Amino acid sequence: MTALTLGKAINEGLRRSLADDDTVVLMGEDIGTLGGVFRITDGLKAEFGAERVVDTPLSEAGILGTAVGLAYRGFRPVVEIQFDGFVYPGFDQIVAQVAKLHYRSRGNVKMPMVIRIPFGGGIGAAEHHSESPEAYFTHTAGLRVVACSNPADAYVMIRQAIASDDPVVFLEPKRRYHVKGEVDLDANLADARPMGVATVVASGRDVTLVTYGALVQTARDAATAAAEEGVSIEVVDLRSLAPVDYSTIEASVRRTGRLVVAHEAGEQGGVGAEIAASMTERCFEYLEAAPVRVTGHDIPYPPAKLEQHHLPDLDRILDGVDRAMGRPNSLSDMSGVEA
Amino acid sequence: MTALTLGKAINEGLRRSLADDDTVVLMGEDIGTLGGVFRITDGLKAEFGAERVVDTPLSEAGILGTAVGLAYRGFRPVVEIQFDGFVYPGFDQIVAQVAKLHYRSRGNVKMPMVIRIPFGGGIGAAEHHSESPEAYFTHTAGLRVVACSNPADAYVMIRQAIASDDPVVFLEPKRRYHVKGEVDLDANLADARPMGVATVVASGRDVTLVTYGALVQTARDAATAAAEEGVSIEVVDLRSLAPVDYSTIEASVRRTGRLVVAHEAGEQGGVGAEIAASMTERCFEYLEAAPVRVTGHDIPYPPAKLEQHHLPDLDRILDGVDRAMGRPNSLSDMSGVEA
Amino acid sequence: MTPSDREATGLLTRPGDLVQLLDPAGTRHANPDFDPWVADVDTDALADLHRDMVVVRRLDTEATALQRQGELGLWPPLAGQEAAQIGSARALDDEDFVFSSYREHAVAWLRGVQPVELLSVWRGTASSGWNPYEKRMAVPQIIIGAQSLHAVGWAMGAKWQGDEHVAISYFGDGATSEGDVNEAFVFASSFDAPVVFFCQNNGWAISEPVGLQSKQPLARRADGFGMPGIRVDGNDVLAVLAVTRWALDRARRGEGPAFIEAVTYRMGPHTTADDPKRYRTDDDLAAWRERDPIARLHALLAASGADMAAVDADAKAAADRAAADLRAAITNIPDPEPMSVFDHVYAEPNSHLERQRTRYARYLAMFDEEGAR
Amino acid sequence: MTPSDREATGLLTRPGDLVQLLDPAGTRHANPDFDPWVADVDTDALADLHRDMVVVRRLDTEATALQRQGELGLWPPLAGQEAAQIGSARALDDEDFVFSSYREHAVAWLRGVQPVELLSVWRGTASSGWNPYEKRMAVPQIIIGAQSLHAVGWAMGAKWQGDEHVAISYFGDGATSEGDVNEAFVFASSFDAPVVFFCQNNGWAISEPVGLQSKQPLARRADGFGMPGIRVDGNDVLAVLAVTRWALDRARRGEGPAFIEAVTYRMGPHTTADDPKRYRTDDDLAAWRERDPIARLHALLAASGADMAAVDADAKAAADRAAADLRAAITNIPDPEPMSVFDHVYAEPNSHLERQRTRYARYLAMFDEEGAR
Ligand SMILES: Cc1ncc(C[n+]2csc(CCOP(=O)(O)OP(=O)(O)O)c2C)c(N)n1
Ligand SMILES: Cc1ncc(C[n+]2csc(CCOP(=O)(O)OP(=O)(O)O)c2C)c(N)n1
Ligand SMILES: [Mg+2]
Ligand SMILES: [Mg+2]
Repeated sequence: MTALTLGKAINEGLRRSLADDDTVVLMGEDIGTLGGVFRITDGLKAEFGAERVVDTPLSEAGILGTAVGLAYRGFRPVVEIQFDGFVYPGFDQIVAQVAKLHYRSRGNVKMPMVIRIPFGGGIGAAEHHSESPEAYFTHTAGLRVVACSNPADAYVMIRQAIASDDPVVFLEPKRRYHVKGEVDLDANLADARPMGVATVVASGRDVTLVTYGALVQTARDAATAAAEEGVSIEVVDLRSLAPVDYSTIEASVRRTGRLVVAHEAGEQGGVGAEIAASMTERCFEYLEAAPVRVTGHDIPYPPAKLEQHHLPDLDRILDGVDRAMGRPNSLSDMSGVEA
Repeated sequence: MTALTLGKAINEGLRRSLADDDTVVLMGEDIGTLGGVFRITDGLKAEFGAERVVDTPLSEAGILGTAVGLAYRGFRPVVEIQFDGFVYPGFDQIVAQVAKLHYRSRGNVKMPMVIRIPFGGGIGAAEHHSESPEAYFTHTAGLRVVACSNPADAYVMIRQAIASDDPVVFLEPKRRYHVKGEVDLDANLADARPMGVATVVASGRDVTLVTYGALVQTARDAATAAAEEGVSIEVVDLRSLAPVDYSTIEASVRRTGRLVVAHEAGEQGGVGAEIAASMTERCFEYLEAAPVRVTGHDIPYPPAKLEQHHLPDLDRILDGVDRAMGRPNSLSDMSGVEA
Repeated sequence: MTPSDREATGLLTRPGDLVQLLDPAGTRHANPDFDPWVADVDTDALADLHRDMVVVRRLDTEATALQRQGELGLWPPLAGQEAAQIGSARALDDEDFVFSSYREHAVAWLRGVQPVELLSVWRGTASSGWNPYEKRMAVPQIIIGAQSLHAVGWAMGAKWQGDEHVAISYFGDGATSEGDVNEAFVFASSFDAPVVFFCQNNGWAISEPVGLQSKQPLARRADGFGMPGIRVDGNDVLAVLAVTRWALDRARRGEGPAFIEAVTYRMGPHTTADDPKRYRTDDDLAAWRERDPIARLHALLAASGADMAAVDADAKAAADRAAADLRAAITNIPDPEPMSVFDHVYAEPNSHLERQRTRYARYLAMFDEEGAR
Repeated sequence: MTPSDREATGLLTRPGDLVQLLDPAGTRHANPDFDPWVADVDTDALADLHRDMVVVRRLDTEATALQRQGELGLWPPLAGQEAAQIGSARALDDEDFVFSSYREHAVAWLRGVQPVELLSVWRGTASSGWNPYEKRMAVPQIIIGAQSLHAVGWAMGAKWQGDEHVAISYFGDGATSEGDVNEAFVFASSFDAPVVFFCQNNGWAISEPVGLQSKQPLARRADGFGMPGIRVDGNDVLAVLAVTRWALDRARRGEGPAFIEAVTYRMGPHTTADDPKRYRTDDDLAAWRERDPIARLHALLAASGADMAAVDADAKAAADRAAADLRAAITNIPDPEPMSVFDHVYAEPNSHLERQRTRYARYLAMFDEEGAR
């Protein structure tokens, strides 16, 4: 075991994948000489050369479109989108090409591509640098979407994503890049938990709290805080956003009868809507209360000094738990409110 | 009252808006001389000139980006995206610019833009010509999203969308373009039902069936068929997908206690997920069964000869109704099935 | 760029320059730059090119007829572009890789695509017709311009892997306005990718004349992206063959990308769903009928003393065979199995899709039980 | 294109051509094409340009310092690009409209943007600093290249409404690789839009040298899009002023768009979060220190017998004032009200957002009641 930051764990996972498989090639803006604005690819160009770790011209559609061409000839491109807010110029290549080519080619052409996106807020950044675009991808058939929350997972999941024959949108909780954790660098993918499986990171009896990425830590803190108030929260780290590991969540909700889903992305049409709807379909008769969503507001990401009023934090998650528990909360008697 | 097809009703609505307001300008590929591939802008270039009805170069980002510049100086651009599947190259301009500029400019710059998108399947078209991208837009704060389902609404809603100071994604059910209906061409916007308000198009006691666009007709037919089996379905034409008129749906569900949402778009993260989640939050104690979603599969749009196995039709909607009613249905004992 | 390219850039993008070896009347004109590239093309080879063009024109006519008869959902005719497609496709090595749009039926034909494979997509029975690796031709692209980036990526990989094959990307005049195509130029130039951009300027993007996309000859676009741009008479199969061979050869030799603008004309509708009368007159067509790609090659063959009876008989026989195969093919295209709608969404098992598949299978089964409602 | 453009295109994009009126040593060189455009610039005007550059350099230094002190979250320095920004901005009419990126602080300054308005975004207290209609300058753009299309749309509208004002779009060398920028060229040319594309080629896109984006002088990109492209010494404020006036004038006269590549250098980090040592050496900088935009104008002023004591005193006084205002401004930027997070999402009432707003207000109220958890 080695203590690594989440960012360094991804760096080691990329290094390992580059070493293990010649067809793996990293592409992106500033990922080579600079090692990426977050240094996630630090040292990799020096070690593997400019044709394995490729600084590209400044164009997201260009990066993703050329990655499709590389995948066409058997490469496994790992694309870095510098910040979440810069993925949209490449959206057509992702939705119309990357996601659909295996289907359109009737299985002849594989798209074993990984699209790495540092996502989410909490770093006091300028506009377009703190977005949570995951729901655009979970709604896109043909893609897999995963989010890591800790160094150990990050190291394994990035390698699993690269090894996958399906395109994977790999979401990295940028505000947790510097958080350290124990990583087993010799972890063997075969024994590792598949990236599609969720993890119960804290067990509890009263409420199931599902989240992913940066908020997993916040959720654990909420569980600790709630415990003091005598509320026992089971925290599930979703890990895979598409497909969702419903068996794990379902098993938990059947026990707790209460569900809270938290994410930074807006509420309307967010991942929480899908999980709330699916869990209601799957265990309606077990639910003691309506699933609760604790999310960012449905607003463009606000200026840095306001982000603490946009992002779910420990208190807002506890407010959601109160709601699930039927205790006084911010939504009490909202029924009166119009719309 | 005049009998017009839905397509012609939009054409008349555009003509009326062009005549009433000099700042209205239509932009798109083939919308001028040709009148659009669906002829929705037929005759408008001849009537208003090439600077009001503008054939643009072949570039969606270009159309949307220049429309933003026009809005900056007070124009009300009405952009036509030729087919649903071609909106993605312009996605960045929509999500990062059109949707956010009013917020980013702190209210100084309005984006009174309408983005017209013929959407949905059922016309036996080639790939990329039958998509239902609405959830990408309903998840995007700053946009309004509406879908018309009949000529009378189309004529009024397109004018309301153009008159709105917020950007509106205007979804047109292309497979219903040729369906006729009575339209009051002198309809006065002031008296008309606001585009944000849903319509109960068929009242019923047992189940609330919510849908929009092309499926509204299918839902009405389902209601008729169900009536024969003694099941009374209340059909709600959503009209506005963002924001959703929850008061109308809520009033209905409180009476019926059962909700079915239908759309052509995939299930995962679709509009149905949001409505199911929100209605569960709002009237959990009134629900007799979990809200049911009847949607397209989570697959890329299939080849034409398979679309009838992808799109919800009358029978699949009735299957959903059966599920909501607790009668045997395709999801019975799916609980056993993994995931 | 290498000096030779710089030269090329200077030479080949001189505005107005149009490479033509065979004029509309069928007269062969000497061209010191490009004659060497077709020095091997003897009368037999010319006859082959003639036959190819006659065959694909016939295929196109037949497919259009099949659409009119309701056998196909849609068809985008290539009529008028036979020389541009045959000339360029004949220049390719078997191992070169094609990234095309939806109109390159002649290119597909020369890549060995079979009638059933060619028609299934337009009949709506399959999302694509052939295995791209067998034909060395990608799934045709409907999203305008998107394939240009795929070609560049493929070519970047070819260079990195030291394979001497070249990617060729076909797209239209309208496509040059899409960001993707311009970004493809940027990447190709930056990485010296062995790729040839083959733009068929057929005068129209559906109803929009090329002048709306560019006031400049499109070939002139290339220079600013650091690659040679060359304008060729797209209805002169010999000139198209020559310039494409030139561009492929320099790419193969590591000199990077080149852009070819083949000036041709779309004689038919955009697709069978289009009505060109709404935006162009028959006079527009008349001028181009004079420049028919097949007629001029026919004239050259006659002038060069070929046995025209044999040439015509051979071409007609081949065209008849192809047409018959095409008609036969239609009857051999089965409708897809309902449950196949779920196939190939993912390469690996996917729990969510499995559940939907199971549910839909149960749904269909209900009908068998109770009989259709 | 009009003949004059074609000439221009031929003349102005000759590779290697770099318009320079003032060399690094401060020697004025005659230029028949562009001298007329700065004939009115007398010694006083030169002194004003000098003062402007000194002021904005000082503002930049102060802002960078404020970031280091934690008063700003981030700052993208303009150091080195004073001449490119001041020269071009001074060429604008008050009513012309600017669509810039995030680095054009000097342009904003000349548009009358106040210190608080300039800093609030970088402090993170507001999503934008000023009213675009008051300053005739749009909300600065972070999405690389997106603003180029906005400028073109604005200019199309100006043409349609017969208003004689011109839009100018600022972007960097890296931005020329984005699809949006190339599409902006297409639209501008197709609609003869009165827009000037002002590209500051400062050598770098964060860590990527301009050579990765293009092997060709960027100005050469213009010709293929049917507009003149001109390369100017971006550290020569006089030349920048001249070529920008020329481009604005022809746009005003209805001759359409033009592209200006101002060759300059980013002397500082990409932003205060960047560490240039990772990708460039001090030697790279040394060469450019020799070409400092302020020093050469200072030398010219001295040579032209200006009262340098006065020139320097005036510049210093103005810079001191600006710096003081800037520091004062920081203390005058209040943190935003929590509930303002919901303001301006929509221009019209929105039921969904209203509900979220109400809910959050209640949430905050809970704390007042029970006191923070
Ligand atoms: C991104 C995108 N936008 C719009 C369309 C609709 N469309 C299909 S073909 C076409 C015109 C293409 O013209 P061109 O590139 O010249 O090719 P051609 O059809 O002439 O061969 C358009 C606008 C599309 N398929 N993709
Ligand atoms: C669409 C998009 N992709 C990536 C980025 C990240 N990014 C910010 S600045 C920059 C480099 C821009 O270089 P250039 O255009 O030369 O402008 P400069 O910073 O040199 O003024 C990049 C890649 C972005 N802001 N937007
Ligand atoms: Mg064309
Ligand atoms: Mg730069």
